[in-house]
Amino acid sequence: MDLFVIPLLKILIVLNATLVGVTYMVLLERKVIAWAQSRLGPMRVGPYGILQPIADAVKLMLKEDITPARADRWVFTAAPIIAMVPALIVYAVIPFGDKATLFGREITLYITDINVGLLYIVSVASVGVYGIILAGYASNSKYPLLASLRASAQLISYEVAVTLTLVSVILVAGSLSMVQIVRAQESAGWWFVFVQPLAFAIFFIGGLAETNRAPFDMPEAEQELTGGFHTEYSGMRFALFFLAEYANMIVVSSVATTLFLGGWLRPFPGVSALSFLDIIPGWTWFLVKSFVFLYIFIWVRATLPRYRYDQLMRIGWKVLIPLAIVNLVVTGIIKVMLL
Amino acid sequence: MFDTNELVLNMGPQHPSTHGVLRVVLRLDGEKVVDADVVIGYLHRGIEKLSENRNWTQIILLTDRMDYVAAATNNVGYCETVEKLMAIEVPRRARYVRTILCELQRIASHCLWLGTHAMDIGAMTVFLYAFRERELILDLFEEFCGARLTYNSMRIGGLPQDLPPGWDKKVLEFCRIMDGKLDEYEELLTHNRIWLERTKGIGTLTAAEAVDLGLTGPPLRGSGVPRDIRKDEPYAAYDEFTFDIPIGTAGDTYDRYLVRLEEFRQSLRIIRQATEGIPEGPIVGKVPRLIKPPAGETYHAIESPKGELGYFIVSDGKSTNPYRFRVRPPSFCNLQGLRRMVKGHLVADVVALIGSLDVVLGEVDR
Amino acid sequence: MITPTHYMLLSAALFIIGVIGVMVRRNIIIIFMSIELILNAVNINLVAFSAQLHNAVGQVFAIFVIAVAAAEAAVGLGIILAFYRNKETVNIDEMNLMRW
Amino acid sequence: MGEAIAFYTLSFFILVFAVLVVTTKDTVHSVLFLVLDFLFVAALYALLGAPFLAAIQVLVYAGGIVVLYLFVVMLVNLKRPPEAHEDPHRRTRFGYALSVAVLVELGVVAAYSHAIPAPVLAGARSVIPVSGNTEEVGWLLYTSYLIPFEIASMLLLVAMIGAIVLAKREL
Repeated sequence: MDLFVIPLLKILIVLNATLVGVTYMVLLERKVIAWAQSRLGPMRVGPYGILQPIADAVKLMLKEDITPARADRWVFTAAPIIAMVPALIVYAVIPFGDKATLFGREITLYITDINVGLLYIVSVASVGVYGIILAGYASNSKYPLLASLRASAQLISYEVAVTLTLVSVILVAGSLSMVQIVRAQESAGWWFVFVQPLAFAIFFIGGLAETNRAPFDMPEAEQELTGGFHTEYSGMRFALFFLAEYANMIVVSSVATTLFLGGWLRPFPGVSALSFLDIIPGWTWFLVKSFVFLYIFIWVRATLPRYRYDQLMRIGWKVLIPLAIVNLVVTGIIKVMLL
Repeated sequence: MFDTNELVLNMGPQHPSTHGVLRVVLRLDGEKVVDADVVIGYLHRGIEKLSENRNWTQIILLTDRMDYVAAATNNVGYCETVEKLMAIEVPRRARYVRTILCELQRIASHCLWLGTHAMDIGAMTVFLYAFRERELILDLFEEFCGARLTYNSMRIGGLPQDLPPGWDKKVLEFCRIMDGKLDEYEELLTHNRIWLERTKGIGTLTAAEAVDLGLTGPPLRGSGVPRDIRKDEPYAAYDEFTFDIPIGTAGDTYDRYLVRLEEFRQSLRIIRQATEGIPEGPIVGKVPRLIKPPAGETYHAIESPKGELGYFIVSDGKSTNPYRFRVRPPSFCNLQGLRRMVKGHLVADVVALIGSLDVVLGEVDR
Repeated sequence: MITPTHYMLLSAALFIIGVIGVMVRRNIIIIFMSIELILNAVNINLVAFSAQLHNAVGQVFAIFVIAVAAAEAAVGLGIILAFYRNKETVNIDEMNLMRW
Repeated sequence: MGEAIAFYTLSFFILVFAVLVVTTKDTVHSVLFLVLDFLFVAALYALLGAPFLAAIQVLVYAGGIVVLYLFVVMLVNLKRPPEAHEDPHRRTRFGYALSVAVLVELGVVAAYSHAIPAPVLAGARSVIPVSGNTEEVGWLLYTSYLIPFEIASMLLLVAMIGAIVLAKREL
């Protein structure tokens, strides 16, 4: 029972919650951008358009699924799946909360806590690149090919910077396990964003680039590459790419919440004067923090123009990676000298 | 990129940022543009030839369809050319109204340019902001002539009808609103680091190059050449107002952007002066019942939002339609600069440069 | 009960598949990938013994093997590209000149 | 029992995908099978109690090296099939024969070692003052194997510079 049923139930709940969250993320994005642009956004389907994601899903499922005539049929079909799966299995190690008692049974609010949790996230995320590269290759079309070359170069470059910031967090926390990192913040008494502000900034910028979000969204720059790597996709396969992108956004914000914003901890866990906030369950804090992060993602998109490809690479290699290395070295020196 | 082969990329005619049906055949080395071939003609409707079979008043309607985002300017240019051919004196009130309409149209056209240009570079919010203000102008036009896009708002010798009552108040109110909105656009773009990186040093043209390529309007002024027909060869009532001609220094995309933004302000200045000083009087001059200009030819140019919009008309003096009708479209001439500008830049810059030239394909192909 | 012998046999089979790839295929990219298979076969052995002996040294060696594989892939693919640019082929039978 | 099922399943997939890597005509498909193969090898590492190495395998091999392969395959877009030309002096059968001989040899070695089980070296673990797979590997890397580690990093640096020199058209 405890070995199989509860983990299976957890997986089921997390997967479904993620997919629903992703579809509503799309609605949230449309709404927030609409408000930023003094519009209303979707209003027709349901009150204030809250049923819009369902209508979108139905529409995408019923659409004709086109495979271009000279596409590589197998790879073309596999690419969206390859993009979607890593985005979903990352949730296995994300701690949404500490423990909860449900029907007299104590349940941990994460699917599993493995020793190499952070490394697992990084490695699984690195497999997600394949979806984009293969989509561009298999479409047998020039715009997707250009976009997939851009995307893979971008993802691989920014992965370096992001991973280096993660290493400095690991140095501070002394563990690769996501749960242990949160516990380290609990015992330290403050969130790691105050310990590692530079790492947080680099992680945020790198996260924007890793998820192909504005201002680094040139792999899918509609104005330049007519939609990027998924130009030739339609119907449900396009929807999978779309969902994967938003699922990745949620992953990035969850990881940022866990590593830098104290996961399920309340603000300032070290200050006992704020302990009245403990009534609020941990998972609520987690969701609120992730939501704030996601909101910033959307806000940035509504505000900023797009970088150019070479400028993006310059920022990645000449600014973020050196900064991340300096941050790592300084963290190491402080850790060895002072602590 | 490693590949030595050049990639030939067909940008358009169906592409989200070629502003209609422009086709640019790019030869790419990686993402760098080695050469570009601009292919036009997808929107050719034969307006010039068609005009030779229409009478003089019917042509006004055709000129609407050239630069369809600045139809009033086209109307004014055409009517003034015919008036010049027939030597008709236009009443002062009509000339004032023409000036107001032209400048409103310039703001509307620049709004569209700003929105799409910013959209091409990825700033999607500016697009909707700019279109929101363009809507106010379209409302003003709708009140004046009943149409929102193709106005047919001019007649040879004057105006089709007088201004609706209270219209001038609304224009002044619009000027007040627009002042604040311009600051809003500037806040989003002018000092934005990403915007600066995307536009500075992109598609730089020196003054000599710009003149050689035959550019006019903001692309020419962005390169530092103070050429503006409103000042150099005043038409309508421009000689009665004070305004400045903004010019750029570097001649890059950013300078062209700054020039157009300053033109917004100068246009508002002209509109204010004109609306406040609008004289009473007739709106149509002495026009014969049948418009039939004497034999001869004439060329008359005005400053459209895109540049020098010139009409060359030949009349044989016998028929009620022109013998030859030719337009010098600013978009067409400015587009010639594209090939020179995109060389050595990246694909992403191509869309920025097309936006920066502000071409309307309806006018390029006619 | 799975003994190290099982892992050794698996590793030997993987190794041989890699060797056959190197010997039989003429596409140099496939040959490179076969070499990666061989390296993986070696790694499986190292890790299996590391587990058997309760000693992490085998894993350390596997990490070195991965590092060497990365270096090899980078340089090797660089050579392939340089070669392809000059001769428009990746067929190893056509690579019969020491210089060009 | 569970271990046996896992082992045989993983081995089956590892070998099948390895065969597909070597035999597939389309190079891109071959690269994809290679990724799958590496993922299953990573799973095998996890089964062997080496989760750190499993993660490294996915991160470096699947997420790094094979992407490089894919890049090259996409850049080298061939106008004619890469195996069109065959050297008449090539001895494919000899290659097969040699491979089978090596396989037999390795099988014999494995069977021999099965007959004489290796002694379990206990006590090697007690040198390491940390517990946990990642910590053990890290400890060994930065103490006993520090010099090889540094040499490996130099090797990577050299390879990086070499690759740049080779691939760049003009320096």
